[in-house]
Amino acid sequence: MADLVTAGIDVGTGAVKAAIVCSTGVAKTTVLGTHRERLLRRDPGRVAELAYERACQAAGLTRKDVAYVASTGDGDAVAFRDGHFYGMTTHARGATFLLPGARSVADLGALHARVMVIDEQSRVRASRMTSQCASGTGQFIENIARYLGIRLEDVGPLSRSATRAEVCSGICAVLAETDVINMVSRGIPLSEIIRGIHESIAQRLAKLLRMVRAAGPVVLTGGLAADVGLSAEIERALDEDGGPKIEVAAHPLSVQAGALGAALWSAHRLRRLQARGPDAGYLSTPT
Amino acid sequence: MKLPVAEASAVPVPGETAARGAGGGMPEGRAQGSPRVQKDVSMERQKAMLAGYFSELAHARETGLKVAYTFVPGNLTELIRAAGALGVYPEVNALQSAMRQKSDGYVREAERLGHNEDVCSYVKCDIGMLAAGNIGPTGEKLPPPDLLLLSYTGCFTFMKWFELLQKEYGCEIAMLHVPYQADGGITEDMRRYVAAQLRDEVIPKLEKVTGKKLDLDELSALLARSARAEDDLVWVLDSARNTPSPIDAYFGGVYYVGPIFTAFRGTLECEEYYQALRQEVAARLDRREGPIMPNGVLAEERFRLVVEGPPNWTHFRDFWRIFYDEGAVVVASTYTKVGGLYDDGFRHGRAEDPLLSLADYCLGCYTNRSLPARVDLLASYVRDFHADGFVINSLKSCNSFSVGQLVMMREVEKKTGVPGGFIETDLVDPRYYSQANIKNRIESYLQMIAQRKGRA
Amino acid sequence: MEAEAIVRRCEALYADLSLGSVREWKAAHPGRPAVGLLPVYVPREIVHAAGALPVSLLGGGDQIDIVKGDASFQSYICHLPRSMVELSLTGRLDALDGFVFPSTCDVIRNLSGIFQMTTRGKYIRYLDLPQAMDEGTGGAFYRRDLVALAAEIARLAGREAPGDEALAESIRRYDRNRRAIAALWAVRAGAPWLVALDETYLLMRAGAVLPVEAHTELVEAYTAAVAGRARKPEDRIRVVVVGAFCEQPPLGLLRTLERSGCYVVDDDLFLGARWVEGDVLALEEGRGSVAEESAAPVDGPKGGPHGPPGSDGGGDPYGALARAYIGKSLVASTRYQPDGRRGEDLVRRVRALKADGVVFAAPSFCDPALLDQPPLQKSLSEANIPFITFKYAENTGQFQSIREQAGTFSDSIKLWGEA
Amino acid sequence: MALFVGVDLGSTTSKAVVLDEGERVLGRGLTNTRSNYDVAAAVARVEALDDARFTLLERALSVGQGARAAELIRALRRAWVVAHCVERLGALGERVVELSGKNGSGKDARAVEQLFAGIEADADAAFGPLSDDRSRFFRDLASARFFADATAAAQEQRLAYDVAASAFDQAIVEVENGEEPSGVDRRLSRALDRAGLAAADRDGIEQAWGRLDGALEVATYVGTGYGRQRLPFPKEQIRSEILCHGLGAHALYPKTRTVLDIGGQDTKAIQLDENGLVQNFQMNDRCAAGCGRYLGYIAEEMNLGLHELGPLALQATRAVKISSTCTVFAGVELRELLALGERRENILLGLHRAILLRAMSLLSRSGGVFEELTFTGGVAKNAAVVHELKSLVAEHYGDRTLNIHPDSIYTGALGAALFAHRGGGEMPVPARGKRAPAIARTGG
Ligand SMILES: Nc1ncnc2c1ncn2[C@@H]1O[C@H](COP(=O)(O)OP(=O)(O)O)[C@@H](O)[C@H]1O
Ligand SMILES: Nc1ncnc2c1ncn2[C@@H]1O[C@H](COP(=O)(O)OP(=O)(O)O)[C@@H](O)[C@H]1O
Ligand code: SF4
Ligand code: SF4
Ligand code: SF4
Repeated sequence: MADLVTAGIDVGTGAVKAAIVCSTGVAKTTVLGTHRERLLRRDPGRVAELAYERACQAAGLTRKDVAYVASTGDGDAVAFRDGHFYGMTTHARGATFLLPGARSVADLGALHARVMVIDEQSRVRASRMTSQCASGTGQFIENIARYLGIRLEDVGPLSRSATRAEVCSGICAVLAETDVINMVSRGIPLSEIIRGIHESIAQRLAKLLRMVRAAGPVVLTGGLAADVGLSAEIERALDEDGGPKIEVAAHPLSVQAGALGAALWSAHRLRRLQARGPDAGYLSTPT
Repeated sequence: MKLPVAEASAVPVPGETAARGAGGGMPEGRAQGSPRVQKDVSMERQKAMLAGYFSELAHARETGLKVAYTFVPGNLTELIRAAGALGVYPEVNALQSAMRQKSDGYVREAERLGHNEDVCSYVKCDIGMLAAGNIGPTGEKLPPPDLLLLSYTGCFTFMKWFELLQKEYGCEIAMLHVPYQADGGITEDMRRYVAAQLRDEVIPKLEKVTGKKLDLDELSALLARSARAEDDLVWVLDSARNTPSPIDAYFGGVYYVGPIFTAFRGTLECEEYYQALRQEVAARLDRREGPIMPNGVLAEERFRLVVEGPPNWTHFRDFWRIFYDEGAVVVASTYTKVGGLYDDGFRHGRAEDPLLSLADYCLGCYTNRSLPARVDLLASYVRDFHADGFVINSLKSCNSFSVGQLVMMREVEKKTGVPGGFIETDLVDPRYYSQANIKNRIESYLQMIAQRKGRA
Repeated sequence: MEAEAIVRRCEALYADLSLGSVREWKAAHPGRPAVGLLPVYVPREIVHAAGALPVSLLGGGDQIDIVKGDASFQSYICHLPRSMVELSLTGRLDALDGFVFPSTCDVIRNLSGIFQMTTRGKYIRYLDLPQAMDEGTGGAFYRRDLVALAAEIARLAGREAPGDEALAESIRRYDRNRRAIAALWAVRAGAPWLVALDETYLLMRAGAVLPVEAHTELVEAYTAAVAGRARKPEDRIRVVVVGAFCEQPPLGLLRTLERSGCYVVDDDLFLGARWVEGDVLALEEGRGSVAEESAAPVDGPKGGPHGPPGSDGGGDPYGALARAYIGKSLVASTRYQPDGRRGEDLVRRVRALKADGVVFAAPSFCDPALLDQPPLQKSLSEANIPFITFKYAENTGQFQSIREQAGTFSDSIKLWGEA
Repeated sequence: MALFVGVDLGSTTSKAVVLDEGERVLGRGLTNTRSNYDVAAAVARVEALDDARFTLLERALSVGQGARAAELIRALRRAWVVAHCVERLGALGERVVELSGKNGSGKDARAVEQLFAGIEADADAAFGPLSDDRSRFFRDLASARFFADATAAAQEQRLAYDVAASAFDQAIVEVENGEEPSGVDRRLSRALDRAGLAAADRDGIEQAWGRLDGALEVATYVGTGYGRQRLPFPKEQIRSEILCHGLGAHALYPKTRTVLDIGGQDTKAIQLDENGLVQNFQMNDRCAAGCGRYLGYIAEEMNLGLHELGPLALQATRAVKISSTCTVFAGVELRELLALGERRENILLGLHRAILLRAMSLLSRSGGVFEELTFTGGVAKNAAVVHELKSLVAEHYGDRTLNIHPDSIYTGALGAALFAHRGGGEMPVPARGKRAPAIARTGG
């Protein structure tokens, strides 16, 4: 089979991720380059351009070298895409690529959390998403971090350094901000506050994972996968809830899982298209 | 439905049980450092009664007694007893779990099993408790039901709750459909429908599981005993018409209705409990003493309030404290009428036939009343008990109580000219209780009432 | 008529929150009342026979600003009662002379009290549908209540209570309507690409306000018209939608579902219109009436499903409606259903329709729908049938997460299904 | 002279009002509430007292100088503000440079240093205009300017945007929470330096100032607001926001019968009697959807200043229907609608309308809208909200007078100050300068 170079662009609510892969069939797929560009209140369309450009640079390629570009997430922002895949489909694919034994995926983004149970072919067997209320998501952690003046990268280590957690009521993301202010005013150390927030988010996620009857190992994907404080709390919440043991794992490229998945599906799709002619009608079409 | 209370095991002493459950509630929600909780003498007595009962239940298997699970509102305890079985009240178990800070874990467990965060937390607490081994409030295991007596009275969730339990236990289930008093009264047709179901559905199933024929005379005797306890309870609740009131008819009231709304209806113990309670309250009244609150006898009655809606159980004492600190006494509450409402003169055994008496009782309980009827009742409490205000504690869990409470508030305001206060909590899910928030509202409300009183 | 034209007509009826068509009907039928029926099920035959126009009310959808409604309900109560109160207090329900509130759930129950207090001078009726699923007790109680209901509505219309013949005639008309709908459902199950979910839904919704005869015609015309559509099947999965029987999802949500790769071959949207399976009167062949006296306190003859054959042979239409309720209702979340039969029923339905999976779509805070989910999902899992779950409100405006979920669901079934 | 001070410690902004014995407003102070309530309350109080000093100073000077006094004082006030900002900017710059060096490279640190030098040189433009529709918070002014400059620098590849941005976010919190106003006299001399007044004017001011200071004596403080429990006042000196907003609104408009207050995290509907006593009130429930913070998120999402939202929304041709007012999801809804091709202005108007719909529900819960309605709280500054409120009130309640005071954000603090005066003068003055711990840190 000929080598195929494909790209995936994952447009989230917090950042755009772009990944470029080269595949010769699933087994020999290599990642050529990735890039994550935070939106930071910029136009997603322009950030997508930028992220793609940077990923190409990282891969040492130009846009001409890429045979197929697929979007995922908020795909409408990607004007230059060739196709689109749904978010959970791509995260599942990305997760199995990063950790071939993955049986469940928890995608933790800026405004949503979703969990999936997958099979060895990365097919999604069951899934759940958090609902309309944004209590306890990445954006929430980001706001709190900004409010407290902590760098996002320091959030995880800070949480790990705490010896106890300050319980946070965790109903409304906005009111919780006030809770946090109250805590600071009471002189509670930041590390314990952050740990408390992690604990409450982790418990929600553990609940979601149990609801879909997740099995291990669970791969964390999305931006929050980089938060070691959260992943440790998730593992602990799962240990303590009395359910069957589940391992939790993250990969340095976890944040790119959606983009990788989209790139991988692109190769699959392209081969199908090449094999079947233009009328495949096979994968979901862009919406 | 939710119900009363004397904690069967240790009464949670703030500080002692303040050990945090896994992540529940706001930290400032726990009252701090009060050394000893003050209690009525009757409360100790009730505690002993409950402990004895749960032990009886734990040994039901050995003693061969059959067990019927059923609900508190309009409960058929005398019938269960007359059939020779023991009653278990999942709502009471749930609230007991909450008072012992266990409900948080149970609710979470049920949610993990797929139950939605939107639905009644009593159900989830019960399901969670079941999953955790069905350990009752005294630490002894509860027996599984031989019969689920689904007295469908005033709450839709009851039906789903027992359907779920039946799937779990695969035991007998008897449905008793109690029609709603939509037009503010009980018709002959409703009574007969309920009595017919008792005769054709409930009694045969009870007899089937116990293997014994029901003795109607025994039932009548039990009902007569209930009626005497009912008289004393009514006297106690009415004592709050005095100023100062010798009782708190909400926070204290939930204890007072404990025996009669649950397993003890119709027993001698129950009758004696209410005699003793009446004497205790009469003595306080003679001394012109206020109610005993967790922090001691209330020194000055600054506000007289009526409360609608059940309390929050996970932070019961903290919740009470907010009122206590402001000198607010609850002089009447609707929650102490969920098990049965005696205001219109209903007493057991007055009907021409024991089954009709049971039917009247089921049909009459508070949540089976229409909204306009509930408004009238609240307005009459505000007037008759000389209240300065009324507070609605709206529960996220409970559609039966909560839907329409905002409209009720406006209607009661219109009828009485007294403004209402509105707070929101939950029964046994600590995540929906915020001490700071509730305190803010109650304080603001009472400051407003004080301003109005000051001018008058 | 062309299918598209029919759908446009239905959509106009759907969008008219002020019930213009009901006003027109009343103008054309002086002196005759219109009665609003809340979800889920009220026997419209009774209203029809009593001379009134039955109008099913299903909330306000996503096109109404809620002010007074939100003033009346806390945030943890479903959306339907808010829009009902809003519609009522803003005069949009003025064309109605009365309201019937069935015993669907505690929300609808308490809403009846709110209407008692806020809509003075109108007929407000609570209909306590029996939960004792036995003809002798529940059936008899219900039959007596139906007789009373018919008499009360007839009084609104200034008429005598409808006799058996009048009611039987009304039932026959609704039986015809049920048959027309069943035929449409057969098309959905057999060739779902010929119809679209939003279309069938709008068609059903037209039945909420139109006289039954007109609605039956419309359904028949649409069913005939779509048969001629030149459409190819697309590669989509077949799903059954469960949980949307009361508060209705917005059209955008229905469209999103299909656009993200699903054919909805069965649903429980506006379930009340399809509540009885089959004909009500056909049931009557050789059946007795529900015994009148059977609920007397201690003795008296017992009726029941195995009661003696009656001599009136279908001459007791009130009893027929009661029996249909007890014995021929769809399995619904608002009815008592012990012994795990809910799960069995759903699995059977999915299999019969050759559906690939189930979409649980319940209104937020809807106790009847949400409390049923765990056992239903357990039954599906045991039968190896996949499902997804989400919540909505009638005014939900964000469909992205639904699109993601439904899209992934369809991907996961079709991508690997053929591999 | 005895002063009466009301402090309103809100969730978003902290306000203070100073009254004299005749209940005339002498001064007002406003600052953003930060993660340290105690500092926020102290800053608001100090600002209000400074403001009172200016009022008195102007009175003193106008005796001799007439109208010119007003001009002088205006210049001085402006210089005062800018000087204060520059002082804070210095501390901020130092810290951002340090952090940028630590997390990024030496190049980043140097670039940041240059940025700050540029802002300082331009301080009069960056911090000077005391226009009412613009945020006057140092945080907002500094960050608006900094982010604009940093974006430009990043474009030219002179700076890693990420590094600078997060260094700024961290530093601003530290600087704000650690803030300790320098002594009054120092502040005066700095302002005088900056104002560049003629020597004679300067002398006159200094003399008048000297006479002033002894005359100022705070008799009583009363606190209110979301964070009132944190104020170092005894219980008798704490009043609920409801009572304070009621009394404040009554003082501004004695015929007020209904008050609507939309703050950062809560919305309140209050009914008053003819004496300003509260008859009934309702607050939003547990969810913060549709409060002022919601507009904050929207403004952030659109990269606009809060004050720009209203005017933009008013350019709409119609209001897009908005279903969810979840504060946190506001941005997503906005983006989804933009993607569907809706005009930005129309969406904005829809968002504003959604807020008002919630407020209308609360008004309805509390009993309705009676003659006259006074709209208070920070959100009353938003023209689109006011516009929608007018039309919704007209639609639901008919013709009603709607009062909006330019100082509506101070209504709660005004009410508190009135309570301070009316509650009698003998209450103890809170211990000054009780400093809260700086943000405690473990680890990083
Ligand atoms: N190093 C990190 N430590 C902690 N959280 C992080 C880190 N990096 C990113 N995040 C979190 O990840 C979120 C963004 O995740 P992402 O998956 O990119 O979101 P989306 O796909 O929704 O845009 C941010 O809100 C942020 O909270
Ligand atoms: N200049 C302005 N233009 C428009 N809105 C403003 C302006 N200033 C403040 N606001 C709004 O006012 C809100 C704060 O109101 P405020 O009454 O101070 O709240 P709180 O008392 O809760 O702190 C902010 O969230 C913001 O939405
Ligand atoms: S509770 Fe908070 S996070 Fe949740 S919907 Fe409301 S505003 Fe949004
Ligand atoms: S909904 Fe209310 S009445 Fe029903 S079980 Fe729950 S708490 Fe009890
Ligand atoms: S949506 Fe559900 S809870 Fe709401 S009224 Fe309908 S059945 Fe009841």
